[in-house]
Amino acid sequence: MSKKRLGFIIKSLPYKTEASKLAVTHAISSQTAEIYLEDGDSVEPVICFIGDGVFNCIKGQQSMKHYGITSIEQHIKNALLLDLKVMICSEDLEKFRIKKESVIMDASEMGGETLAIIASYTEIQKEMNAVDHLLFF
Amino acid sequence: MSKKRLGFIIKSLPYKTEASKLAVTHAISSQTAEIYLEDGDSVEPVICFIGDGVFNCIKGQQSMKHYGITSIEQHIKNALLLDLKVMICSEDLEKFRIKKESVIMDASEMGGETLAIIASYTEIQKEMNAVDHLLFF
Amino acid sequence: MGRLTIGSFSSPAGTMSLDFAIKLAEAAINKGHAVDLWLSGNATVLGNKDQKHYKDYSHLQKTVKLMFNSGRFRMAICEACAETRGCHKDITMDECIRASMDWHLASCFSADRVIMIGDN
Amino acid sequence: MGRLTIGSFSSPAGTMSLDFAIKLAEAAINKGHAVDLWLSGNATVLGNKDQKHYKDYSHLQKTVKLMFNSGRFRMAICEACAETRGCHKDITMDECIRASMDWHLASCFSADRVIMIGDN
Amino acid sequence: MKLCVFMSECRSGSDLIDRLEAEKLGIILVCNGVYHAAADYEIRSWLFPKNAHLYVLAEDLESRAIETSRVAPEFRVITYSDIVDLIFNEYEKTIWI
Amino acid sequence: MKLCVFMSECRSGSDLIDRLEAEKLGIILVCNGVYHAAADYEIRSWLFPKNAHLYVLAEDLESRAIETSRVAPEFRVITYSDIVDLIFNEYEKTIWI
Repeated sequence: MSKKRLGFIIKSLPYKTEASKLAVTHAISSQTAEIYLEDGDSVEPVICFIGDGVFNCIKGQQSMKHYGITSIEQHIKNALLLDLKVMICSEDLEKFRIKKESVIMDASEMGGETLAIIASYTEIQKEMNAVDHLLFF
Repeated sequence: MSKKRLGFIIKSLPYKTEASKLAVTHAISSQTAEIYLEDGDSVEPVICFIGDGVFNCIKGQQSMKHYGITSIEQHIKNALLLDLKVMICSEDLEKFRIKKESVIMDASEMGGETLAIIASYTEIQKEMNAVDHLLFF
Repeated sequence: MGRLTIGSFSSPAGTMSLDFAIKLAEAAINKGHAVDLWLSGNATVLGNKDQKHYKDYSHLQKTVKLMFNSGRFRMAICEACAETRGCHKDITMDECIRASMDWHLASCFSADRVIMIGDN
Repeated sequence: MGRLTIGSFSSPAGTMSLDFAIKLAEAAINKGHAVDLWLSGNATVLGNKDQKHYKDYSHLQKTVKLMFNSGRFRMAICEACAETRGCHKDITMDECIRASMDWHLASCFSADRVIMIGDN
Repeated sequence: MKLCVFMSECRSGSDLIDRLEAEKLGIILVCNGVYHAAADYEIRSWLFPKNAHLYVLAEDLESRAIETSRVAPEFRVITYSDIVDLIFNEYEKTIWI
Repeated sequence: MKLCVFMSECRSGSDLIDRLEAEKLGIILVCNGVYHAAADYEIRSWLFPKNAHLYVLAEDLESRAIETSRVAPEFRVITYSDIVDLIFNEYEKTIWI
């Protein structure tokens, strides 16, 4: 009975490529990975947005309206609804002058209680050290 | 009976994406476009390498040996063998310290006579002005 | 009205470049122009029949079908690019032309405007 | 010996990232390691049967078949990614697993080393 | 020539645009190029050519949740329909960067 | 942690590497990352972290016709087989940039 922690580190801008969306959807799929594992074993993801990746976290994305695809915003909310750990780099938000009010912090309208964490790069680096494997997107 | 001139401008590095290869192979396909055109009509391509794109023009590419794919070098030689106009930006070669001796200039081993032209950006810009359509890769 | 030739080798799902091409084509057709769309590389899979619609991925096939109905739209895929991906004639949409790159060059000949989306 | 899980969503033809994945997998298997390869996005077309070999494009299927013969190689494609591209079960190689992303996560669980090639 | 440039990236391409010479130059920001229009995001480290006509695609701003209020005043916010008119009526050649 | 970074591009990614902290850091240049090893091409406008172990993949140099004589002396030219040994024996985690 053991747990492996995987760090999904998102550094890419949204929409031009599918990197950031795949990162979040792969992280979410940890919830059903148990069907392939021994009883009691599990995979725990942590999702971190750094660099250009923080642009994935802006509220109000209208990709469904214009392109008919689920927004990355919705995927991040789904992750929060499943109580996944989501970290967003505070220095990078500041660098790009993205206000904290503009950032997706919760999935409260869907009944979620877990909040995204705005964290320093140092804290994110600590997570990168702590996880078993790193996946950069 | 008319001729349209198309400028294939290659700005991408080789191999990581298929942009530069597709540019050269599309330009070469001008030679058979006549099957779709009225008698006497034709398409004349000019291929220009600018910016990072000049790295496509270095001699000695061993992509067949390592990856089993025709090199971009071979495609450039095929273009020269068909007497297509190939221009390589001299300022960019200098900027990247690529010596003229390292650059693919002819397809003489296959019996070709047409040479690539090492040209200033100004001359390439003139071609861009002169062609009917531009295609950037 | 005019004639526009669009070329692309971007993937139909996951990137937004081919979405741009399709939306631009649709807008041009709605204004009465004629559009030729040339697809090579990963873009050729847009010619496949029966692309399943998931909300996570662009579903451009629907718009493609509407454009075919306009009578002012042609779409061709690079045959070699499709075959190297294991996508053969039997799974290609009936309206979609399978051709060599020279089809694209000939289309550029007749076009008033040409746009090549040179993204992977 | 160890177990390596490689993930990729790069196209099999036209980019060299999936070539890297396959060459790395091959080298690992030749040294006695076990390799799981997870393909999503454009990379899923590598699971198609009968990919035609042109010299202009990487032909990774040949190496994939050799790796299957080693008994230490598994390859799975994202079912949704394939279906959204119109690549259904009937054209998937027999040895290739069609699965959801959780297959990849479970593979990471058992891996000694994980590499995700996060390129388009 | 009258040249219309589609700028689809925000981390590359500016060097190419700086070298382009055109009698009339239009730059349309699309895809991730649209971040260049939101001046206060500080993602732009480059100045657009002085005489260029600047446009930005509304759909691509909104998909990325970039509010129109963030768009620098030198940009005209346009639709796909506007792009069709621009490339047929105002420019002769179009390129994608 | 002991971290192995695959650097596959030459026009991006250096900012990410500069921030990474690792007890042991290895950087393997692959794909278009290999241009960084050819010091005299002047495509590198960035300094590798001081204590990093630097490697470059031979196959990707040769495909691009970059002669080994151009490779800066701080790089060890390696094969796919060497990569397998490095990631299993010398490092714990690997990332692709």
